[in-house]
Amino acid sequence: MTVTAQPPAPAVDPDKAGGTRLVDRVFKMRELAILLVFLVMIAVTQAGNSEFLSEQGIKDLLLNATILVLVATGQALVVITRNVDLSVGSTLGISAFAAGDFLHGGGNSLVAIVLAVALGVGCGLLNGALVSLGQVPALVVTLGTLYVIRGIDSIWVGSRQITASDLPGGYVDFGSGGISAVPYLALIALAVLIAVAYYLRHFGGGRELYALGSNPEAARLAGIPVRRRILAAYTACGALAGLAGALYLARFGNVDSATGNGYELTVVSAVVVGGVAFTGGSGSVYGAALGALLLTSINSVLPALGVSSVWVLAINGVLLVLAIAVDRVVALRVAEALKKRNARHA
Amino acid sequence: MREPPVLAVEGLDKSFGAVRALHGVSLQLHAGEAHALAGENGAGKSTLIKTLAGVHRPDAGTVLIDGEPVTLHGPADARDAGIAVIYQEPTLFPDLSVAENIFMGRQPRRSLGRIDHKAVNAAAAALFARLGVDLDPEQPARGLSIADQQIVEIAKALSFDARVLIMDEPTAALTGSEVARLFAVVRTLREQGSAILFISHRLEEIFGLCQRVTTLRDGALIASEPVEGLTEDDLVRRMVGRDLDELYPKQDTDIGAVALSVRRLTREGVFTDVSFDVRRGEIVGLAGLVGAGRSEVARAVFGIDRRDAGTVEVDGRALVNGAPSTAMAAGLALVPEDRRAQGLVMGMSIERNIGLTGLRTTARAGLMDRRAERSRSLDWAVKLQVKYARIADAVGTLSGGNQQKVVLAKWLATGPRVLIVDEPTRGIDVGTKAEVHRLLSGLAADGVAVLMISSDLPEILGMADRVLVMHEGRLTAEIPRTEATEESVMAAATGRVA
Amino acid sequence: MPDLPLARAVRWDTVVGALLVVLLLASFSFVDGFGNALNLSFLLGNTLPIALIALPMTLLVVAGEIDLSVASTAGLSGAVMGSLWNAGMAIETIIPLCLVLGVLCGLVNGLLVTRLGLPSLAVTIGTMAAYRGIAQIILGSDAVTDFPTQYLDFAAGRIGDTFLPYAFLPFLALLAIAVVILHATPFGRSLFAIGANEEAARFAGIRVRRHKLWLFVATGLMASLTGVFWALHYASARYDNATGLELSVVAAVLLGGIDFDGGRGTLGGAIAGVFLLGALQNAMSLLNVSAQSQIVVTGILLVVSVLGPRVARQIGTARAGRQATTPSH
Amino acid sequence: ATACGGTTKDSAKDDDAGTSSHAKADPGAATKKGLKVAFLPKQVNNPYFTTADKGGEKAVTELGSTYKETGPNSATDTSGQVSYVNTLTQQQVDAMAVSAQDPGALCTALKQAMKNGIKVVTYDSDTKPECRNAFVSQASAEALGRTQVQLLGEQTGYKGEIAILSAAQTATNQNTWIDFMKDELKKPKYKDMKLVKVAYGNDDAQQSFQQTQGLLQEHPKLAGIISPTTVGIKAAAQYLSGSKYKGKVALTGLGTPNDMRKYVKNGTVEGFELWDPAKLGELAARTAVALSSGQITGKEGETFKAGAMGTFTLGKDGVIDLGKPTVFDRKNIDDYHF
Ligand SMILES: Nc1ncnc2c1ncn2[C@@H]1O[C@H](COP(=O)(O)OP(=O)(O)OP(=O)(O)O)[C@@H](O)[C@H]1O
Ligand SMILES: Nc1ncnc2c1ncn2[C@@H]1O[C@H](COP(=O)(O)OP(=O)(O)OP(=O)(O)O)[C@@H](O)[C@H]1O
Ligand SMILES: [Mg+2]
Ligand SMILES: [Mg+2]
Repeated sequence: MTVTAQPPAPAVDPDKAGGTRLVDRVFKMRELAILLVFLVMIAVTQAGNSEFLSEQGIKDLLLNATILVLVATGQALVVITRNVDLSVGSTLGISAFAAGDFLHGGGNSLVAIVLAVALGVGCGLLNGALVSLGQVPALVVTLGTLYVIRGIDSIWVGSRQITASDLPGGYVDFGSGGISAVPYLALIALAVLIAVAYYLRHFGGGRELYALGSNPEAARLAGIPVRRRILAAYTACGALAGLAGALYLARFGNVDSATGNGYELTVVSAVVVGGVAFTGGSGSVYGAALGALLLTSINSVLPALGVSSVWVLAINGVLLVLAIAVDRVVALRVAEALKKRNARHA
Repeated sequence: MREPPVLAVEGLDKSFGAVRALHGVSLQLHAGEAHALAGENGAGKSTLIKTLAGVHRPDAGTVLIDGEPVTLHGPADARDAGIAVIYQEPTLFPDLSVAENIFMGRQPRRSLGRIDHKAVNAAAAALFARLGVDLDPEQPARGLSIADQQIVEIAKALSFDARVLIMDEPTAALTGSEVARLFAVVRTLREQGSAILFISHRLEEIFGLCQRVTTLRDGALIASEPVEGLTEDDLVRRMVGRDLDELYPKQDTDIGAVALSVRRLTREGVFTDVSFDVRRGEIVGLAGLVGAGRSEVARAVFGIDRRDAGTVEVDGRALVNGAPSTAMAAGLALVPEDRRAQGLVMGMSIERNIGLTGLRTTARAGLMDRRAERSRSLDWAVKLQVKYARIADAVGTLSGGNQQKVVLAKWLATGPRVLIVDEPTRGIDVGTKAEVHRLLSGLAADGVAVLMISSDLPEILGMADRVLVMHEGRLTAEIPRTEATEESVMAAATGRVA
Repeated sequence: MPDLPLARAVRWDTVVGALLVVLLLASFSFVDGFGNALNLSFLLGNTLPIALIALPMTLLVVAGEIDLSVASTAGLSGAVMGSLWNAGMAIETIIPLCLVLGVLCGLVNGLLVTRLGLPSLAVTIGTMAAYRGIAQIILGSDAVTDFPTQYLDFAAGRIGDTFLPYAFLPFLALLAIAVVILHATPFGRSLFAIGANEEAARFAGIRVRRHKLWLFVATGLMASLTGVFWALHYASARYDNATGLELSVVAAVLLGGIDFDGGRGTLGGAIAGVFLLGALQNAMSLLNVSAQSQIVVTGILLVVSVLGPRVARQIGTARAGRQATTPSH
Repeated sequence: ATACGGTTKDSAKDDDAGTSSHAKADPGAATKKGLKVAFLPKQVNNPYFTTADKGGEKAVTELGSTYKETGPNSATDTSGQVSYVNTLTQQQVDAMAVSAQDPGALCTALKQAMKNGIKVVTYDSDTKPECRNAFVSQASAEALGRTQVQLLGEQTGYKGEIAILSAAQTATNQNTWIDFMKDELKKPKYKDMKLVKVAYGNDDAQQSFQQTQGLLQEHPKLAGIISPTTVGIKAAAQYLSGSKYKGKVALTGLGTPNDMRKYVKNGTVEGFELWDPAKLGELAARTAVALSSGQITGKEGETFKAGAMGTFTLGKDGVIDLGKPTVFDRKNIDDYHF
């Protein structure tokens, strides 16, 4: 900054300023690079296999992403506060089973979903309370609750399993049904996503999540109720994992004690690929959702291209690294271009 | 009979472990009065402020608002009571925009409690206009220079329209003109009836702004009195307990061969075509307004940032681009301006922080020699009068000024041939400041080439053999000691001369 | 805000060490068959892969980075070992080749992190899949089991009738080296600075990127060594060897008090954490505790490990606070 | 002492001392009671293994011995399974029935167990023959492989492209079955059926799901899928039943009646097959007891009586076959509950 000779700040031509703002905004969208990678991938696949974007194909693509999108959205909330929730896989597993068990006993579908969400909220509250009240590293705590919830799930479920025939037909049909190519589940995920994103952008509570992730000490000094916010983020994350559990049940019609095992790594990958930094304070849930879409789509793209299963894992990994790297390089380039354009001494 | 003080404390005690930071301190802030808090580094000023802000809970004593005793459970309580605080170290959210930083938690709302982003930005722009600075409200706080961060902190505090405005060394990183503008705003606030508590180690600022001054020494109250009738020497005596030696003990030295030679140094968009020499035994001052690019030049010379063009030579040997380790090996040292981010590892002990620049030199057979490390650190901590309980304490527990001394110690301990100091005395009390100046002077006398960047113009004028001035990323003037005056330097710094 | 000095009175790594001792004593006295030399050798042998990887991982985490691809690197070097062995190459040539491969894996991670400035968590989640996938391509569905007996015996056997597996001795040597590097060399000291404040470390002339690169390379090397050991110890080279090992390593290292924000921790703590988990699982199995309950116990241990010191500290400060505030009323 | 100065596959010839005991089998020996028999499945909490182990438990108790089950929580935690073998060795059980996650990885530990006098029976998934006394096979691999192709042939009218959705690429038993399937397909009556792809779903519901999608996108003309794994067939059925391919693409393989009931009834699946896991567990238990009692030692040609199940003869390498699998379809599925 520079002290100007005349007190009033130099007036900039408003039209020009408005124009550059918009360009800047689009440029600055961290999500752009991922979207690009995604679109290129889809285009290439479609070129190789015209069945890929058939109605059924699109439906499958969306359905596959739905559950991960939900969980990644919740995870992003937590990661933005510079924490992490590794227990989402376990939470998803236990709430999916709870919902299934309830439906098996002849329960109402809507109540089952509420039950799953409530169980997720419970797990989230537990995590949030441990992390925020104890002020202890989230990584350790949630790795611990990952094990605890998974263990309790295993003990409770034992070797039982819920299969599609145990569920009301309507529930399972809902899991695979939709409005032409758009599945109901995807609509739910989209609604949740938009709501969360809007809250994060336009409400004080949302901005405070960013603030406290960006600089926890400053957040305390600014009088932000740090503990309450962290608790809320974890609770929301748990709730979304619970909801995802209920949808998992509808989608796969099949739940046992291993459901959701190892899911945390997928979720963390999605969030990271989506540009939500683990150092907190930056990124958006749209990014996380795009990351989820990208990750699940890789798993559909490779089989659709007829790539042998033997190669899938390796290509998957390489693509993941590439996506992150491309995203980074693009972001750096854009930042550089912006800096040069905005340079004061140019 | 006066109204009761807006904010007051009585018999305040606060200890950190074995350190008694405050004992039996009382203080009254009245509406319409600017009150200064003076004291050496580690005297307890920041601790007192944090207690008033609800950050620290006092061990004993009471806080009174409008004469009523209150308990502050946290910063939010203080804020709700109308107390705005600028802490010694900036507390910004690097990922958020400058405007959001200012209004976090108090954003103007639209229907349904949604934030009115336009109004936030407009209000921030208005604040900056009032302070006369040109900052983009939508720019993220990350990457702001220390001075800009300080400005944002000031804007934040002003935005409260607070009854009490507390400022812990807000001017430490600012140059004269920003300070003047800040003071103008603060005076208006005071005239409108706010109470001001102000800390600075620049005594002339205390005399320029404040009506009363309270002095602390080692956590105890020494005096609380009107500024009128007091001289700088009186104040120094109250702070230090003795008379002060000369503040700028510049020795005459034999100026030798060129030690640091910078040619056509450029970093695109930051600074352009900067060339200068520093000779052995010479202290060269580098002046300029905040944001002129002085720190950036220092960083590029030392190799923290890669230069886009130009060369840097130390004793005739060209330095590799972007390699601080080779710069160090060539005998270059850089005392960075931002002690928190660049200078220190807060969780590490004082001893190890000082030791960090000597890892290779104190090692024996590739292993750490802890005894050598400790004696090196102790030596320098003592030389710079660092005030600590134990040398193994985390450096984060030190007061701001003492942290700054550790940064200096860390670099002086390398025995450099060319020393670049960026705001070396930021936050350092007058007593130690003289000591630091004496050290720099002594180093120059021993043949070290010193490049001193400072926003404290008297310091530059008092210490430099030659003054370089930067304006908007270019060197605009080179003024010999004899011709350097406030006017000539400021003229070059604001670009008023060709 | 730095912690109060009082708050750090008890160091967590000593607590973990003490817990380990208590657990061992209790198991020796109350768990049937625990103290038996054969069982102890099983315990050590099965914990060794985690311990081996925990060594470089601790250094990496202290420097503020992480490598989740270790288990895949181990699997890859096992797979390469198997396929080269099938191709008739001499094992004495294969093992060094596998180690070189590990170095390469580490180098890829390191370059991506240090040159492109990518977060190591993201990079190594990617290479975790990539390396495992390459292993799958190389070895496919084969399981190679016919390695020479003298090597198998070394990897799985113990010294006479004692509780010490042969392989434990080289591990001790590696442990000693790692301890010296982290706690007694300038390099190790730099790692703490890098982990706590990377920018300040750079300003102090520490070659941050080079240091990190070395750490990733060392981690790759140790991971491939572990892969070789794993294939020989279990006499089976498959592409999915050591799947999930990274989570065990991370759990153990976390338990040992290594701060994943970087800049804090000791190797002693990490290794104590590794053997605490190993011994606990062994004792629980001998006590016929089901696998599910073991998971719960492990989880609770992790939570308590971080919560315990905090709660103790908060009770301490609360009490101190009460004492300080009561007189003023 | 090798040409190239190193130890290679050729120079390291099998010099394993035979681990099988020199004792001779005594078919008439009394059945011992009070033995400790442990079951170590690939994964506890897995419904298939739970059913099998329940069968084992029933037999063990019936024979007057004590039963216990222990095992890892994950089917890919090989080192975990090794630790459990070690633990059982340590606890000095008399016999253990193991379903091996890996044919080689358990060997050292199992040999160690046999050295300590413990009888080792593998069931469902075998190890290398020298690492156990006997293997109880769910059905001959040949029969399983061929019958699945026969089933699919009937369902598709012996025409069109077909694919296989297997478990992990390393799954030993799946791979043997697939080999027999390919062999069966060479017969002239399958000349119009073409195997276009073998996909792997890693026994993970989601992956199997997506692999099925991929198969159908890549080969739109696919007529049928064989999935010789309970997880795979279930996921494939769930995908098909919710997609436009329902009833158009035939699906068969190995599944459990409980899992598949819904899909058989809603017309997604016509028929599939499986052995009875409870019987498998029972036979494993009876073999273990027979070994401990000295009635058999694990050599080819020995015979023993397995209660109501009848008399069994040990085949080559000590393999005991359970018998032919059962085919489940709309007519009989409600008679089975596992
Ligand atoms: N969090 C803390 N933990 C331990 N000691 C502390 C802490 N904060 C301050 N101190 C100690 O309290 C004393 C007073 O520090 P304080 O920061 O109030 O000094 P100051 O007057 O603001 O000095 P300066 O002018 O250097 O900013 C110092 O000795 C300091 O080391
Ligand atoms: N780390 C950084 N990243 C991005 N921009 C920076 C960084 N540090 C400084 N800048 C910007 O570069 C410009 C030059 O700042 P610099 O710090 O060099 O100025 P200066 O003359 O040293 O003044 P002062 O240090 O007093 O602010 C400023 O506009 C500042 O905001
Ligand atoms: Mg201070
Ligand atoms: Mg500067």
